[in-house]
This record gives sequence, structure tokens and C-alpha cells, in this order.
Amino acid sequence: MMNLAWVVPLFPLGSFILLLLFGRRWKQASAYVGIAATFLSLLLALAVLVDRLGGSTYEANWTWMTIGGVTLTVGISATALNVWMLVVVALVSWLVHVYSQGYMAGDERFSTFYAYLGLFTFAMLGLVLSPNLLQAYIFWELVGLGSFLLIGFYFYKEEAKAAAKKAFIMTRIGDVGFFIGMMLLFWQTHSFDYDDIFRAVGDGTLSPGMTTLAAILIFIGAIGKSGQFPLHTWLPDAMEGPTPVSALIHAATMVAAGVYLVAALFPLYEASHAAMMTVATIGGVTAIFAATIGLVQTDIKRVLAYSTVSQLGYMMLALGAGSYVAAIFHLTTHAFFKALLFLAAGSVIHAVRTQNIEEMGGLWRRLPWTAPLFLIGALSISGVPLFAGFFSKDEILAAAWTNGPRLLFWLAVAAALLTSFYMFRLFFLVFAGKARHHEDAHEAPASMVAPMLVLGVLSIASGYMQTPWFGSFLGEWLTDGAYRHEAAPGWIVVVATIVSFAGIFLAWLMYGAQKMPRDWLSARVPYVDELLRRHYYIDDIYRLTVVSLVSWISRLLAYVDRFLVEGLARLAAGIVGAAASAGSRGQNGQAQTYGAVTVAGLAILVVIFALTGGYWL
Amino acid sequence: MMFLSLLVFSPLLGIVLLMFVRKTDERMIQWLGTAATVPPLILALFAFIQSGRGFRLERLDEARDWVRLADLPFLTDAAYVIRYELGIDGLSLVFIVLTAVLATLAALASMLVKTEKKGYFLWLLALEIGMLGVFSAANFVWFFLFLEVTLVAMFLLVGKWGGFERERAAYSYLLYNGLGSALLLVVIAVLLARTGTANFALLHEMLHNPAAEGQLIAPLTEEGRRWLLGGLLLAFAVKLPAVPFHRWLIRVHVEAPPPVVMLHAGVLLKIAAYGMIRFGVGLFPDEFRSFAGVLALFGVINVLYGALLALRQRELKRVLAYSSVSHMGVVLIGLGALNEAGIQGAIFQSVAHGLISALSFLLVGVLTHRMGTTDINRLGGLTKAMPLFSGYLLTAALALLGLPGLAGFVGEFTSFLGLFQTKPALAAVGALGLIFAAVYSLKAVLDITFGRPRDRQEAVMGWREPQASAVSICEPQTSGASLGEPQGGVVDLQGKEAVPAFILVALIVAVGVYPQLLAAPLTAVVETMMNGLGG
Amino acid sequence: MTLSAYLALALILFCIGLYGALTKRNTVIVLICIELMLNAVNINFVAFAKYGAHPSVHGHVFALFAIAVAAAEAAVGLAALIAFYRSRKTVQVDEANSLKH
Amino acid sequence: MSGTDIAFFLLALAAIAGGVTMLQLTNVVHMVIALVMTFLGIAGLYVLLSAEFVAVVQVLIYSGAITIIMLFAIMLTRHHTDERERQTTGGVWHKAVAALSVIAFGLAVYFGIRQLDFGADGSALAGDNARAIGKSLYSYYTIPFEIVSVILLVALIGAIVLAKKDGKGAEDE
Repeated sequence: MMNLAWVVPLFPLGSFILLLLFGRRWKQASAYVGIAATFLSLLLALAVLVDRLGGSTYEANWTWMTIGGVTLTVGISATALNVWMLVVVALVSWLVHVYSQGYMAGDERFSTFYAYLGLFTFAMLGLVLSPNLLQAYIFWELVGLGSFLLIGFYFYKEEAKAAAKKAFIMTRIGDVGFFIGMMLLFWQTHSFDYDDIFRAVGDGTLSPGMTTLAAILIFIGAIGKSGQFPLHTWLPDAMEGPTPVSALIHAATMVAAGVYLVAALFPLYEASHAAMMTVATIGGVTAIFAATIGLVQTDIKRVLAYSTVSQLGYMMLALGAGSYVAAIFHLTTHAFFKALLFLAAGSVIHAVRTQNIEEMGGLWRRLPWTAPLFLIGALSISGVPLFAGFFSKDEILAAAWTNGPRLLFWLAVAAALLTSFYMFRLFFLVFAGKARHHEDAHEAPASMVAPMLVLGVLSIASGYMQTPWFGSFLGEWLTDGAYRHEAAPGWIVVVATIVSFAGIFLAWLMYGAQKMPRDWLSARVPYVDELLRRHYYIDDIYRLTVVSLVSWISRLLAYVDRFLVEGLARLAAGIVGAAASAGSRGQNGQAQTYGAVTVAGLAILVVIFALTGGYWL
Repeated sequence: MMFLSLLVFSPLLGIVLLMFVRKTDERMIQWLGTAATVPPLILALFAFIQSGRGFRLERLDEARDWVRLADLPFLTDAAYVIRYELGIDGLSLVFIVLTAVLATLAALASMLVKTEKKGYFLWLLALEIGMLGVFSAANFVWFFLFLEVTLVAMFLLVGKWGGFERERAAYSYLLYNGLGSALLLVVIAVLLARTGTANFALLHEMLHNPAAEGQLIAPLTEEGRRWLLGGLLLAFAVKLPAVPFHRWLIRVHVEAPPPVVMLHAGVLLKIAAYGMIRFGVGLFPDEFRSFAGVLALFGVINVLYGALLALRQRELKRVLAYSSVSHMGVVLIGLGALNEAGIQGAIFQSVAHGLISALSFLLVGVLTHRMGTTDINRLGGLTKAMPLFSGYLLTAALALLGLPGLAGFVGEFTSFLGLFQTKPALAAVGALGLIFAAVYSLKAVLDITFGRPRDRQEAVMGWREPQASAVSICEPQTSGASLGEPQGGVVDLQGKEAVPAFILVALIVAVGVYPQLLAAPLTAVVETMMNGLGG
Repeated sequence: MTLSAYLALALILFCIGLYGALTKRNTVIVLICIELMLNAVNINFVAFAKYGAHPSVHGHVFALFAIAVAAAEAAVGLAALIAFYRSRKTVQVDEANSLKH
Repeated sequence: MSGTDIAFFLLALAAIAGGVTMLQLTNVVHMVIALVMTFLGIAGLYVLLSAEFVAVVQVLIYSGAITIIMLFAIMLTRHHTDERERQTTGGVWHKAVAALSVIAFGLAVYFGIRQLDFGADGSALAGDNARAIGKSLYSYYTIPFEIVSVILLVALIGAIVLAKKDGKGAEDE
């Protein structure tokens, strides 16, 4: 089955094309096309996974373009990492396809939505199968396109328009870093293939300086796509898109592409300490940074968005600390529990028609399926023992302790505390307390609940692939048996557990039992509260620096264009005009003057020819 | 073989037939004018397919005596004979196919032109003959003659069928391009005087083969060659256009009727790229090296300058005009790289931008027809009323910003790939243009298609957001409703208009997904040029 | 005598004629100066006929043709002069300046 | 110094003297007369160059016909000529430019022709050249000859048309 891996992305592509052409006619039936296509992808992906578990591997390349002697190829490469990602993406995508049938029901552009989902799934599946950087870049941009289209799905909303534009442009900034890094690698190694690049890193063809530079530039791409600080601001805004989209793209898959990319290029990063430190630092900073903002958000999706940013920071931290396995492990568990959280949030929004958590409350009874599932997700992300998030987060903390700087470890611990706090703040505000005028709120249809159930199970079960107790199945498989568990001190597990419970307890105090005033923080340090509410003024800083600088330069150039360039052209034209009128004044009607001038010209030419012999130049 | 003559002059049949059609019979004119662009399309595609199957294009060469300038005893027999010579290779073929395709699509799109249709089509067909001839000529004199045909035809098309400031735009076009042509003529004349021939192959032989050096009528020094190349590059820089010679382009893009801009942006600008590759790299490879750095620098300047200015524009046609400047910069970047990837990239970018700008202006034509304006401030939320149109417009914007999988990416990627291998730092600066490209194209297109829907009346009556300060420094906005008053309510893309758009999108996707389609015929050409460059 | 002596003489006469044609004010004299230049050219023809690379009578024939054309030119020129004089009452070259700017 | 040389110098002197005198004189009639000397000198030179027929034609056409019609033209147009009136056009600049150009041109050409010598003496031309010219004109140069005759005819008619008093002008007078 392995050699059929290239077919996996083609099902969603087919769905995209079919729906684009016939979707208007099919209307609500479009969903079945999308669901069927992704289901086939999932089946095939699972078959490939089984093959891979059996130990076989597969790589195929086709000519994409020849440039002189160089042939650029596209292909597929079924490494363990790729196959794993393939399954995760196909699974989450299928679940979201199913979920959307209920969530998006009745929308005017229902088929368009499924077409876009198909396009995105195709791009994401293509990305995780890439055997070379070029193909990765191509699909990297295409997933960005899918994300852009889906964020802007509600095109008539000005916010959606702005968010879509912002998402595309912010990620583009990162992509250009990726682009430059990729080009530099090609310049040095004459190949885009991962294998060739790793070989060049290994045998020293690639100088250490260049390795660091390229690695960091490519990491900028990952920063953009994975919403890392300082290019994270698009991700919260991207919540303007439909909620299933947030679950699929902005939680589970696309934003994890940055982590995937760094993981896929791991040998390159490992060769450069500076690059690793950069990745770890950015990751750690992002983790705590986004977590603090998440504390004060009032939009249910934005809380989850900042939580996503923070968790992605965790994964980057793991990568930077050298624990490739921990990052992928967390990526997987996060994909499941964050998708679950988003889908549950979608179900809540579907029920109460608002996204503001201040206006929610007491929904536990009204949403008998959604509420417990949300709780599972929250427990998992908070790292409560026995849930998936606990194991993956523990793995990261262990890696950070052993390989990373101490500061980053403590930042990660702090972020874990904040995570469980804001998640349960959310939980208590939405589901606990007294109900607030949502009498008509009712549970979502089965098509929405079923995918959440699957994800709920996975949010618990996926943790047991890699535990200190039952063995490191995932790690050994991903590294072909070379994996050894970090010998981290046992107290880290204890600290992690304490921290997560502390967060939950604090949230319960404030929002559940209301033993503590809610404005405890804002009353004491109002400016910190304000700082957090305004997202550290990052957007404002961008507006005042980068945006205004570019617009200032652009304005300057507009003046240059209009006055200098045009002025020079006018000047040239004016000189010609002046010369013409001067010349016309010379036309005084005196035939002999004309004759004299003509003869003078002739004389000059004759003299020049006589002196030079006829040729110069 | 008369194949190439047939290909180049086949639109003449249409011109002759059009002469006999009554001026008022617009349906017939439209039908005949479109049909007249089909024969060259068929012939070009036939040649393209045949060459893909291994047919050697040299067999199409044609030569016939035309003018014998001098018959002096001390000259060799061939000297100072200007022959009627046509001949193509993979490079020309790619551009000929592009021309033929775009000409047919432009003729289809011309159904929105309402005034003086007969004269319009006569000149459009003349323009096509000129463009096909430019790419088929195997001889400098004929290259120049065909180039001037395009100049005159374009001048009239802009000046007569253009927007409000059409005459100014037409004169601007004529002056800049006339100057470029004059410079080109000087270079051609000097080459002809020194070598006694205008044939590309012979010139190549005489300038490169040390043995043939003796056949020169007069020696051409190293410095002399550099001057000639400089003149050549300057002439084509005006026509490309490179900053700071780009002002005419803006005016023509804004004022010319959209179907004509399809051809102008799609093909005419590429003549400059073609000329730089064919004559610059082809005839003076050694001297070209010393210009490569300057070209690359100008390329980067073009990219950034065009993109930054496009950011400010609030009129769709202006945005597209400045984006043309920016995209032509990528061509320069590819040439400045002066390696296989770079030259191939320059060609790719030319073709890709040809297709993309044709698509954009096709849509601009429809937009002008429907809404009576292309002022971004007066438009919005078009997706509601015109979903199909908006989809195409968004595709055009995405292609414009170089989204992988669409043609634009292939050109930019390959050009930058070339420059990164010779001047990585400069290339990195140029790559910033990719960001700005995303900003300006999305800003313009999203403002039109997304957001609050506005009805047509509002657009025409001049609804304007109260942000005069942002607008004030831009040029005076012309609404440019050149194609007659908008008619009827806002209707989506109709079948007949959707066909050319669909074909263009299909081509853009085809080239973007599988660039080997385009790379295959070019391989031999690029290889020959690289040999000329000495590795 | 050598060829160059004749050519030099012709050159001197040509220069005299040229200077006169450029500076004299009376149209008749300008016309006569032009005749002088034509004569200088004729000297060249005849001189080359005798001392040129291929001595032959062709030079003479060309000189005769030139004389014929010069005669025709003088006739037409003087007729034009008369017509001009009739309308302007002057024969001065510098007063024939209506064609300007 | 052979007799031919002396003859050449004398005739050349006559021709140049005629030209220079023409430039210096003020009376128009005197100027024309001075040029007759030049034309005659040139005719003499033609004889030296063994071109008797051309010499005769020169005397007939230039010294005779052309000079006569010039004098006629002068007499027909002449009226209240003031001897003190300017004989030349333009100012000092005009004359300087003209003179400099002419001198520069003359010098440049002179350096070109100074050493020119093909070594042929053309003695074969001596003698019966009228017959040779006649043969040449009516065989080799038939067509140019006919064309020249047409030119003369055209000139004749043109001169008549131009010089004819046109009705309107006459009424004005």
C-alpha cells in the first residue's frame, strides 16, 4: 500500500475540483463528497501507516522542472514522521468534515466551504509527504491559501476580510524567510532534497555559519505559520473563520506545520547550536507570552487561539531542546485535544449564538455531550495525569530540563500553570454558574457530537503511545529504535502535576466557587491587566513601526514617482521643447544663413573624418 | 517552406476581409475579427506540438533576398544584403504561442468595445502581425520593422479607443518607445555597417568566432561592443520598462482599452525581455557579464519600487500597472543572474506575467463594463453579486502575488533561484518584494470583492470613504469608463466572457503545476546561451 | 602637370564660389558663384579624364552633361529671379525671407 | 619648366584672379565681366587637358550664353542701385563662419588631394576627342543624353512660365 501514498492527497483535491465545478448544483449534498474523499484518504493513510509499522519505506520522485542540468522533482517520501503526520491530518480533517455538515448546515456557500476544506486538506497532506524543501514550500503556501480562503469565508464581514488579509500577509513574511533560507541551502548544496541537505550538513559542505543562517531563516517561516512570537498576531484574528476551520487549520494541522517543518529538517538544526537555541527561546517565550494573554480574553475562540499559540511554543521549545519526539508527541496530542476543544466551542457557539464568555454560563446541563467532552479536552491540555496532554507535556518539560537552559524550563512550568488556569476559567465561565438567558440552547446534532466523541477518546488514549510506564512506542518508531528516554529527574512529573492542579484550583476559586474576586488582578495591577487585554500592544507596535514605515516609504516613493521621475521626464521634454523653439527662431528665412550653417556642419564632419581616418569606436 | 510567413501574416486575411464589411455590422466584425486570430493560433500550437515531438525548428527557416545595399568588389558576396529571413527556436516559439493565445482571447474580450469596431479590429490584427513577426524574425532589420508595426498599431489603439486621457497616454507611449526604438536602430545600423549582415546567426558567428573576425568590414573593439550592448540594454529597458522609464506604462495601462492592455502587458512588454535575452545574452555574452550586476540591481529596484507604489494606489488599473513594473523587475533579476536558472526564470516570468496580466485586464474590462469604475474606494463586496467574477479576480490576485501552483510562482522562483547563486544578498533584498506583492494584490482585490457590498449606482455616483488624506497624494483618479456607459444591472461573468477567463486560468494553473511543459522547449536554447557565456 | 595641381585649382575656385554664394547679397551674383562651383567640378571631371586611374573620354561627357544642367539651372534661376523681382522690387537675397519661423 | 607648366600657371592665375576680383568688386556688371576671365581661363585649362571640345563648349556656353543672360537679368532688374549699399549679407559673424568653414573645408580636402597621382598621362586622349565624345554620347550615353534634352526642354518651359508676367501681378502694378 505504501507505493499508493501519493494518492492520499488526491482524494481531497478531487473533492475540491468537483465541488468547485458542480457544488452549486449539489448544495447540501456537497458534504458527502468531501466526507467521502477525506474518509478514503484516511483509510489509505492508515494502510500506509500499517505498512510503515511493518518496517517498509518508500520514496518516489517525478520531474517537475529541469533547469539546465539540474532537475527539480516533486515526490513523496514515506518516512515515519511523514506517515504519522499523514494519519493525524487525514483523521482530524475527516472528523472536521463530518462535524461541519451540522455546523455549516444552511449556509449559502455550503459547497464552497467544503471545496475550500478539500483544498486545504490536499495541501496539508501534500506538505507532510514532501521529500524536498521546494515541494514543502509549495504546499506550505497552499495551506496558507486554504487558511486564507477559509478565514475570509464570511467575506461580507469587514473583520473577516481584515483577518484573512492579515493571516496571509503575516505568514507571507515568514514564508519569505523560508524562501530565502531554502534558496541559500540550494546555493550551497545544489539540491532541495532533505537527504542531500543532511548529507551536506554531515560532511561539512555546508559551513556552520551558513547552516545557522539557513536554519534560522527557515525557522522564520515556521514562526509565521505556527504563530510564534513575534508573528503570532494573525492567529487570534483568524478566529473570524468558521469554527470547524479554526479546529482543523488553526489548531490541529496547519499551525503545527511549522513544528513539522523544523522536525523534518531536524538534522540541519541539530548541527547548529545557535539555531537550536533560537528555536527553544522563541518557543519558550511564546509559550508564556501567549498564555498570559489568554488569561484575560473574553472571546471563547480567542482564548483557545492564544492557548494554541502557547502550546505551539511548547512544541518549539521541545524541538529547540533537542527532543524531536516530544515535539511530535505533543503535536499529536495537541491536535486531538485542541481540535476537540474547538469543536466543543463550536458546539457552544452553535447553541448560544455568541462567542463572548461573559454572556455564557450554566451550560453544563443544556449541553450534556459537549460539556463533558470540553472538560476532557481542558483536563488534557492542562496536563492532568492520565490524560494525553499530561504525558506529552511531561516529555517536553523533561527535555527542557535536561538539554535546555534552566530559565526556559521554568518559563514552561509557569506557562503550564497559566494554561490550566485559563482553560478552567473558560470552563467555569461557560459551563458552571447560573444560566444566563439561553433557554433555547440545545445540544448539537449527532454529526457534530460524533466527531467530538472520537476526539475525546483520542485526547485520552493518544497519551499512552509514549509514557514513562508503558514504554516509548512512538519515540522508538519515529527514530527507528534509536530513541532513549531522557533521564529526567522524577520530581518534574510531580511539579507538573502540582502546577496543573494549582491552576485548576485557582480558576475554581475565582470563577467556580467565586471565593476570590474576579478583578483580583486588574484591581491590583491595572496596567498589567490593560497590557494583557491589549495583547501587549503588539498590533499597535506593528502599526506604528513596520506598517507606518512601509507606508511612509511608499508615500515618499509616490512623491518621487510623481515629481522626480515624472519631473525628469518633463524636464527632458521641456529641454527638447526649448531647443525646438530656439531652433525655430533660428529659422530666420535667410537662405544664406542656412547655407553657411550647412557648410559649417559639412566642414566639421570633413575635418573629423580627415583627422580620424573615418572610424572611431 | 512558407510556414512561418503563413503564421505571421495569416491575420492579413482577416484584415482584407474586414475591409469589405460594413462599419455598422458589429456582430459580423466581432465574429470575423475573432476568427482571424484563429489561424495563427492553430499554426502556432501545431508548431509547438510538433517541436515537442522532436521536430527540428530550424527546418522552418525562410530566407529570400530583399534589399542589396551595396555591391562593392572588396566585400564578400553576402555583405550588406538584407534578406527577408524568418526563423524560430524554442525561445521564439514559446512567445509566439503566448502571442497567438492572448490575441485570440483579447479578440474575444473585445466584444465590450463598442465604438468604431471595424477600425479597432483592423489595428488589433495589425498589432498581432507585428508581435508574431517580432518573435519570428531572424534578422535585425525585420525585427525592427515588425517592432515598429506594433508601435504604430498600439499608438492608434490607445489614442483612439482609450480612456479620458487617451491622447496623452498614446503620445507618452509613442515618445518613450520611439526613443527606445531610435536607440535600437542606431545599434542595428552600427552592427550592420561593421559586419555587413543583420542575420542573427551570422552576427553571432562573426562576433564570436575569432576566425570570422577577419570578415568584419571594420573591427569592433571590446569597448565598442560594450557600448553597443549598453545601447541595446537601454533601448529595451525603456520598453520593458525599468524604473525610471516606467511612467508611460502606467498611463497606457490606465488609459488603453482593457483588451488591448491584455496584449500590451501580456506580449508587448515581453518583447523587451525577449530582446535582452536574444540580443544581449545571445550576441554579446562576454560583455553581458559586466552588465549583469547593474541589471540585477535594477531588477531589485524595479521589484521593490513597483510593489511599494502599488501599495498606495486606490485604482485597480494603477495597482496592476505598478505590479507590472514590479514583475518586470523579476525578469531583470533573472537576466542579471546570468545563469541557466536565471535566464530560464526570466523567460518563465515573461510568459507567466503575460498570462496573469491578460487575465487581470480581462477582468478589469468586465468590471469597467459592469460597474463603470475601477476605483477601489467605490467598490466592495462584489462576491455577493458576482461570485464567479470575484473567484477569477481572486485567482488573478493570487497568481500575481506568486502563489505556488500558479504560473507566477514558477517565474519568480526560478529567477530568484538564479540570482541566489550569484548575488545572494541582493536576492534576499529582492525577495522582500514577495511580501509587498501579497499586500498590494490582496489589499486591492479584497477591497473589491470582500466587505460591504455596494450597488452599482453607489459606485457610479461616486461614493467615497471620508479618507481624503490617503487619496490626495495619489494621482488624480480617473474612472476611465472608456468602454461606454455601464449597461443593465450587475450581472456575473457571462458564458462568453467566462471562456477566455477560464482558458487563462487553466493555462496559469497548467504552467504553475507542471512547468516542465514550458521548460522542455527552452532547454536547448538556454543551453546554447550558456555555452556562449562560457559555462 | 600633375593631377593634384588641377584638383587644387578646382578646389580654390570651388571655395571662392562657395564663399561668394554664402555671402553675396545680389541674387545674380549668387547664381554666378554657383556656376563657378559647377565649373570647378567640371575641371575635376576633365582632369580625371586625363590623369585619372582610367583615362577616357567619359569625364568629358560628364562635364558636358554638367554644363547642360548648369545652363538649365541658370535659365530657371534667372526666371525665378525675374518673378521675384516683379513681386518684391528687389533682387537682394536677404530680403527674400518670408519663409521663416 | 615646360611650356605646358607655364601655360597652366598663367591660366590658373587668370581663373583665380577672376574669381577673387569678382569677390572684391562692387558693381554687379563688373563682377560678371570678371568672371568671364575665369571662365576663359578654365577653357584654356581644358585645352591643356586635351579636352578641346569641352573647351569650346565652355567658351560658348559660359563665356557666351550664360554671361549674356546674366547681364540681361541684371539690366532687367536693376534700378536705383546705390554703390555704397552693402554688397554682402549678414554681419561679421555670418562672414566669419562662412569663411572659416570654407577654409577648413578647403584645407581638409587639400590634404586629401595633395598627394593624389595615378601616374597616368592620358596622352591617348590627345587629338580627335570630339569624335570620341560624339560616339560615346550617341552610343553609350544615349539615354542620359535624351534625359538631358528633356531637362533642357523642361527648363525652357519652366523659365518661360516663371518669367511670364502673370495677370494678377500686372494689375497690381
